[in-house]
Amino acid sequence: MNEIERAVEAALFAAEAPMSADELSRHLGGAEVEAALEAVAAHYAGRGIELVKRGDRWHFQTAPDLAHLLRREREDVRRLSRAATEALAIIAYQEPVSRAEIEAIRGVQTAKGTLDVLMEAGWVRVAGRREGPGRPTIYATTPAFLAQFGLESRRDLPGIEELRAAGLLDPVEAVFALEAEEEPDTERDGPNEA
Amino acid sequence: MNEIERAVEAALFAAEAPMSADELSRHLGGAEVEAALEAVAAHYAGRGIELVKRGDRWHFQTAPDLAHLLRREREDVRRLSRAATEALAIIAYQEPVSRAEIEAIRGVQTAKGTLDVLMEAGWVRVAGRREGPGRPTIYATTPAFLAQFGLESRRDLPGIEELRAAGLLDPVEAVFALEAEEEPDTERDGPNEA
Amino acid sequence: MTGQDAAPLQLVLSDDAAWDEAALDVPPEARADELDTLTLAIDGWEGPLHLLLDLARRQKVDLRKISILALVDQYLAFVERAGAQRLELAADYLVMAAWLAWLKSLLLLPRDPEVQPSPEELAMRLQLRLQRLGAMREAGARLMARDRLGRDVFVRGAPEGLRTDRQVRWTCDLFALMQAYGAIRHRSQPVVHMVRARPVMTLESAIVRVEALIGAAIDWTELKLFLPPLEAGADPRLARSALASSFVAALELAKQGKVEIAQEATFAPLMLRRASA
Repeated sequence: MNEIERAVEAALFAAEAPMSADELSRHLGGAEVEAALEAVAAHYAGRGIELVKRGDRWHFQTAPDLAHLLRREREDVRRLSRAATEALAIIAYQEPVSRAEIEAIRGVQTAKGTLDVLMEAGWVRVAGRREGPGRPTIYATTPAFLAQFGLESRRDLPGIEELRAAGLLDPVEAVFALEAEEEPDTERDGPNEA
Repeated sequence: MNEIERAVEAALFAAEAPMSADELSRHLGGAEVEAALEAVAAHYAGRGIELVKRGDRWHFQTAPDLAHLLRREREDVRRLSRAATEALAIIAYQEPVSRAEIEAIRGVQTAKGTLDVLMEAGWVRVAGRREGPGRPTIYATTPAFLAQFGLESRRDLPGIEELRAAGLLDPVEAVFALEAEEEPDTERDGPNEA
Repeated sequence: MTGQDAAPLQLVLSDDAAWDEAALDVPPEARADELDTLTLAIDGWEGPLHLLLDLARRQKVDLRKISILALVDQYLAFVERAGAQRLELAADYLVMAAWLAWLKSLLLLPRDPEVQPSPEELAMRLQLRLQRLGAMREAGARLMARDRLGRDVFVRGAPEGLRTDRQVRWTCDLFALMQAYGAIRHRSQPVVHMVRARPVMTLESAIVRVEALIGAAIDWTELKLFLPPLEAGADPRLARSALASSFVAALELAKQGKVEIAQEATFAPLMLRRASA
């Protein structure tokens, strides 16, 4: 590798934009750079980087087959938040629903980001707009949702009775019923009579 | 040139900041990169650009002997005041040191801005506090310091071994403790006070 | 004293930037050679220790072999001349001058074993301080003279950049989904208060009943007898309700002047009869 080649290599490496042979030559005090450019380009052929000519300007770039290295994807596994899980449950049981309906059922405001997360996860999709005032966007589940939860179809979602049997419905009432059995009548009636 | 070497070359070429072998390996999907780094570094020896290790991070840079060709009109490098240069040298050669220790060596108070300049440049960082009276903040150099001055590690600091052998890098505290023990206040204050 | 004493005194109050230009990349020794005239660069010296170091360098010997006495003389001469030029010296220069004068006297006078540490040791320590500062100044200059990134060596001008795209993979299981739905169902269930129908005698019906019955009774009659008869198996609470309502009905009728009420003692039976008027 001769001195002009070294200079060409270094100058193009440090350059902030592609350079033509003329510019390069001026930068290197008028040296004859054409041969050096060809030599350096030949040297890099097949390496991880290459010297290429675009139009009449030269620059270094990553070898095209390694371009995927420049962007690497990293996967973070994260558990769905409670709000997002609730929204997903509502969509799953009552689809298609609008955001306002989800909020009405949940009894709390649902952040825009919550639905975004569900769509990013690939479990919920926009299913058009509901005809009616404001034509709100409505949401439904996707095949990926069924796959994630091991369901053949939405009909496989446990019904209300099954949820009740599993103790997942109205857990607070269940506790009350238990107490009612044990308590004498008079005391229990007290607060109930209005 | 094998595929890992190609990948290492491409990734370090494209990187916007120096990378450690670990970072590089993570980016390349866990590949074993140490041998490839050495091979690539060896390949570039004597070329117009070189692969260098600064601290535990690697980066490509132009060969130092081409500086005269590449030096630009606008200088990126900040000129340090003499006070800042001395403070930087003291921190680099004797890290970690407190401000009081820097002042003890220089015999003058260190203006607030002096250390700020070094930290703003990214060459010096706060390295915690020293256990002991007053728990003073202590300072040390950064990886960017090594990169800026072309040092593979602090062991490469010019003359550091000779200075250490001559006892000139002994902890200032020890010297002070000695003086404090042996000298009455008035005598000691003379040269120390700024 | 050295020959430099004879040199014309020139005062330069240089600014910091000018100092940088002169000092940074040039080893201090080289600079000392150039200085034939004593230049007082107060700003450059920063403090007495820097001035002492500069004076020491003029001796052109290894800092370890420096003559402390000569150094003291040079320093004192400097302070003296600065005073003669009515130059305001910072207090620490004068403190150092006093200390050096004292040190000089110790070094010259017959040894007093009482003085600890010995003057030689004090001189050695001053020397060590000068060596340390000198070493750090040189180290700084050598650092600055290295091949510096962005000045002598350059990184890639336009790196493509490495990007790590974070992709979040969300997880959730069926149980969590069911649990969530159960929680919503529970939360959103409308709250209903059931009021159980209870056998009661209303105030209105009690008034009608008492008023009808009182017409027939001229004598005092106990309130209890106005109550409707209790059927077998009837809720005992109906009787309590009838009693309460009938009592209030009696009060109401008394207010209207239709009945009179009497009670002989506390908790004695309440007696009613038609008002005489």
